[in-house]
Amino acid sequence: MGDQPIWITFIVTFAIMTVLLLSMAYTTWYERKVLARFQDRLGPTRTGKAGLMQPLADAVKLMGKEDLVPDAADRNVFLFAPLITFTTALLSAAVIPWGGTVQIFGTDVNLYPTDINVGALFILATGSIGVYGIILGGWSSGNRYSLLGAIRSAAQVISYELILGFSLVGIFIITGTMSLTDIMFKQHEMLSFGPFEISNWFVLTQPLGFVLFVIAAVAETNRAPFDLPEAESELVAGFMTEYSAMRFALYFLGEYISMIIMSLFAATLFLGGTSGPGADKFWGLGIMWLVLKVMAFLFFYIWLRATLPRFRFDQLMGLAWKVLLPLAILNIVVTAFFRLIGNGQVF
Amino acid sequence: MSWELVFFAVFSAAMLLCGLGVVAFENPVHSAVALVGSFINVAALFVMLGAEFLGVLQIIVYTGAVLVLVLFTIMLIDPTKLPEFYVGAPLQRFASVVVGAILLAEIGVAIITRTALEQIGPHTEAMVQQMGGNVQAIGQVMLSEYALAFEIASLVLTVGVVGAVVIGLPNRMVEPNTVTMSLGHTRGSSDMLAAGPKFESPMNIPAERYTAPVGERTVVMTKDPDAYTHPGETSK
Amino acid sequence: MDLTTNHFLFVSAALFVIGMMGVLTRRNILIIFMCVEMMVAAVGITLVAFSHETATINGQVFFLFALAVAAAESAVGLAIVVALSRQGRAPDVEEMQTLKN
Amino acid sequence: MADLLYLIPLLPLVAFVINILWGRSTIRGNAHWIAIPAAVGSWVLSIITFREIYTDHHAISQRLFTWIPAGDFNIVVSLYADQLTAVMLLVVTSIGMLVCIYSVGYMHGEDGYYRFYSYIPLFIFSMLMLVLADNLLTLFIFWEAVGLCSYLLIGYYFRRRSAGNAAKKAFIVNRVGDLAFGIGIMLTYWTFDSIYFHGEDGILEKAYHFADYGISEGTIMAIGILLFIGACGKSAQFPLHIWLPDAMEGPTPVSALIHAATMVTAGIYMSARSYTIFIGSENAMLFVAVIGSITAFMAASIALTQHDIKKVVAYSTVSQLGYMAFALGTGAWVAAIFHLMTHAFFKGLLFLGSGSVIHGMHGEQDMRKMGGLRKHMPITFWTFLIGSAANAGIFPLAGFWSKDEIIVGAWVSDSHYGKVAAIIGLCAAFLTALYMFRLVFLVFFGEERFDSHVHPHESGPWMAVPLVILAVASIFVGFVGFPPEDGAFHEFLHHAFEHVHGHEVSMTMTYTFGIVSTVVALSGVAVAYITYMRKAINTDELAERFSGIYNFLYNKWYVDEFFMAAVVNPMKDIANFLWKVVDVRIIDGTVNGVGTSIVAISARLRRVQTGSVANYALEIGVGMVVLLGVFLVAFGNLF
Repeated sequence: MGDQPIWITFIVTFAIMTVLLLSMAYTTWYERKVLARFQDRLGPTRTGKAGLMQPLADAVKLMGKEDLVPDAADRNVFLFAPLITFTTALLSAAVIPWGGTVQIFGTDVNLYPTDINVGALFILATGSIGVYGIILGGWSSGNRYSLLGAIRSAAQVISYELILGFSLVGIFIITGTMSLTDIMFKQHEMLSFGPFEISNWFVLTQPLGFVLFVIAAVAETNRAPFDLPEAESELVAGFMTEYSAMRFALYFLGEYISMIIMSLFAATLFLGGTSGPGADKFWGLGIMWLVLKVMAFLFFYIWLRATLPRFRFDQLMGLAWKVLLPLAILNIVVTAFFRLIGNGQVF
Repeated sequence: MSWELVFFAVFSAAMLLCGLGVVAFENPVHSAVALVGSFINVAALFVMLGAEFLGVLQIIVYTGAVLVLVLFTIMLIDPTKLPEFYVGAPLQRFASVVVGAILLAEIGVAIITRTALEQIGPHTEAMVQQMGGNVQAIGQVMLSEYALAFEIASLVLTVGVVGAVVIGLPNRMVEPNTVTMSLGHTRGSSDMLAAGPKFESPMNIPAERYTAPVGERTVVMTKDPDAYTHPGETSK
Repeated sequence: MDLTTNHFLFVSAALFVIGMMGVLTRRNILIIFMCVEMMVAAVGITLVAFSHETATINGQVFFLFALAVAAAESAVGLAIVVALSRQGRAPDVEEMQTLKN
Repeated sequence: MADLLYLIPLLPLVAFVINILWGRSTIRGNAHWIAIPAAVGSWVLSIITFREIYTDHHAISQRLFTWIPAGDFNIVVSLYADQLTAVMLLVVTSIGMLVCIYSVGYMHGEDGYYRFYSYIPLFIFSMLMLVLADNLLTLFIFWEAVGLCSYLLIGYYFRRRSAGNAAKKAFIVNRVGDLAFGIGIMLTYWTFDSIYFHGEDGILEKAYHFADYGISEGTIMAIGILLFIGACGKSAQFPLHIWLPDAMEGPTPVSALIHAATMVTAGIYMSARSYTIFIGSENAMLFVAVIGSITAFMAASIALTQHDIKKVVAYSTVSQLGYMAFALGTGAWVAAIFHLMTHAFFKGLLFLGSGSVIHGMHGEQDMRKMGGLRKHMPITFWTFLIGSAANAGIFPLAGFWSKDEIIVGAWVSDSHYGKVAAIIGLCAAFLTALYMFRLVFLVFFGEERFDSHVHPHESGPWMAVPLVILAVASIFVGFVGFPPEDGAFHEFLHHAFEHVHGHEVSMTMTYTFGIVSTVVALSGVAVAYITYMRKAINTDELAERFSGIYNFLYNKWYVDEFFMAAVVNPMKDIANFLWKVVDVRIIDGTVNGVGTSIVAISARLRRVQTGSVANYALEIGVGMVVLLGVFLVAFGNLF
């Protein structure tokens, strides 16, 4: 890790952006395919080989549609809101590491856009700004369903953001840092139990934190079974009701980017990021491991959507405040206690 | 002109413009959005000053929590009941502007004529880096030197939350524990019984006004419609 | 021209006065509330700027506590507004004159 | 033993704490089972201490803790036991123990039984701490503490108005003496730079060599007189004796323990403890001697005319205390302490005996309604008779030895006043024998004058056993002072008064005075016999003929009336003035005026409160602007 010329940073950032946007497009395809399998269907097959061109076709369709603005809408806010979701989702990628400093063509290259001291909090912060896209979009539509979706979203996001943050505190206590790069490389160390050696992934030392994080991450991204703000069956897609064409697509894409970012985030924090067999030898292998972990996570997201029914609103809030929050605090206390034992401050 | 100055100019201009927007927009939602923008720029200024933890915290706490709550509240309020833009008295408005202008001038003078502190504290940038960064430095100072203040702050938060819950409880609203029934009316009508209200009541009650407790509530039954309402008994 | 503490102080003063104007002239309690938060943020800039200038972390810690107090205050303030709206009253400062005489 | 010295006062303190905390709720009628073991334990420990001091001839001290550390002025609470203290320890714990036992019978079934048995241990604790104190300040603290116990116990029957008044009177009269005592302590510290008695820098050593320290004799005299005025309050010397007869409102065992044997001797003890101060000043000695002899004579004369059995014994106590005081004043230190000890036993006996009489008579205290009790309560009669004889100074009982020694000591002293004092002492001795046997004849002999429904009975073993023990002690305790001036007691106490150079007393003089005082005492008994048994002289007629003298005596020399007129009434007038003029007019007027004006001002200021939040905010803003402007101008930034 070290300083590098600014142009290398630009190149790395550009590369990551490209990968993200492409993968976002193909995540839609991935979801449709997997969901179809769950429902004993085939999913898209016509467009290209195995429907691989379907995302492009969708993009063309959405861009070609008319951009409708309702009369009752607050025009400026209505036009502006989808951008918030989309950009803040992309912004989170700035602190997620894809590896350490590597040698490419004889130059030192940092495989992360930036490594700030408060990386983990940065992702939480961008996530908390992202919710304005939903709230403002819902409010500005001038539609009751949308407004209800927005209000639900506001309550839901505030609650689950708390749990998301709390579930990470255990890791901060163990590592003593909030820098995602540092946290990831902590997990590259090997723990040895006699003849066995396993990677020090925090999912092993923080199982409760991991479970809490996953639940909160699903809620943060408004995915099933926590998709109350957009609940099609009760709110007619909630805050997105009045949106069409490219602005609708922005929401849609923002949601998928959020999913990917959350998956990356979870992989980095709990599953060792790029850690895996051979990752120390060749950085490409590390990226491959990371992508695999993200794929597994996305699969999990889709799996949840395919199997679980939606929560009722009071169940959602009750779960957050009465179950998850106490558990998160318990996790913090227990972790801090073990940390004190480790420091020899207790016994 | 350094890049820093450029960034500073951009951030602060955005911040002040958004701040003006908060004051000037008529719609509270627009004000809130402007405030979000202002706060994001404040956070950027914090980062420029080497306080990235506070910057992130500013966003998480203010924009992520407080302003979402504000928006939540705005959406709960009936938009037709929003008050007018300005406070009533023109004198108040005029005086406010004058006071603001004088205050700005005074602070400006104070800033220009101030002398910089010569002492340099222990937390130079190198020192902060050695401690592991801004977060660690704040943590160490806050939990050692300001441990008591930290505890008091948590107490203040607890009290605040409890207070908010108590104020927001629906039970605070007037919920009558007394139900009054007039036997002098036919059900679902405000007309009196045709043939003598007092004598042809469908129920036989021992007095003109009969009070009987039913669970936590009290039911008052009256024969005479004039005794139907009794001051001070509905909200007991 | 270099970036000095004074720049931050000026910007902070400007933001503070803008917030104060909002508090003094607007009628909607929610707006006043937001303006107060803005004033707190302005003070925060000053604190952090001085903290930066004197290389002490104390200013940042102060602002952290200010943040905590402001959060508690916002909880109570918003609860009051909610209670008002439950009673069907507008969040209007001119209407809250129980303290008069 | 030196390490366990603290146990002596601690045991009663523990008993007090237990009884006061749980006495009312749990212990109740069994409170004496807490107090008696504690008292007995203290007594045993006192005997061990006494033995150790007796064999080793040196003082024991134990440092407990530093009470007030203030720069180089440190008050260390430490216990100090020398020969003098050892004697006092024995007296206090013996009488205390016997009174505890006696009270089981006497106080049986009283309201607040537990209260009695908490205050008595508290008193014993305080008194022990008083005699064990090694500096004036600790002594003063416990001096006040015994005063408090006295107050509590006099007011034991607080539902009776007279008991409450007597308690207050005792407390207030003692304050007068305590004021002087306090000033004396301050003057002592100012003069000697120390409040500790012993050691190289102690006040005893410094006062003895006061000239070497550049201290004037006047200062020594002032200290001596001030300390003795303090002693006057506690030891009931003229004219501060007035509280002691009233103190008889308390239960009789309390009178025996506190107001006869122990607390009232605290003044004598304190004066003896600081004896070098008195040695240093002849005038102070003279003052003590004069006061003492006046007290001895006055109280004896008053006792002649009283009808209340306890009042007679009480005035007898005052009189005997007067003997002790003039013994101090004529330099007969050992004799004073000797008399203190013997007096403790026989006066304790007399009080307990009169208590037994009152108990047997169902609370009747008037001697005119008694008579012929000899048959009904033989044990009480015999023990009381022994006590009276001892008090009257009849050979060879305890009182004879000590009283005789005091009179001889006064006669041979350097002081010019000594011989006068000795003669007054002899007169008082005559009166003592007279009133003591008047008491005995009126109570135990003659026809039965009590009402028909009263059936006098002998007291139970709880009360009788202490009486017998005390009677035996009253007979034999005098022999520790035999032969006169040179007995074991003198040998022992000599170490405590090392700076005293006694006079050689020839055997002839000793025997002469022995015979003289015996004759005087016997003649007193004879007069009493003639008057009250034979009825050869009609007392009523006598009283009528010398009504002036009789009324003077009967009204206790009009001391109470004098105080009423000279002190209490002027005080009341001043207080009335302060109340009606200063408080009501000036202070209340000012306060009310402030209130009224504030109401008037705020009625106008109230209009500032518009109730509009915006206005308030604007006012805050204006205030901010003004403050900032002031600061800018003040710190020279602006101009």
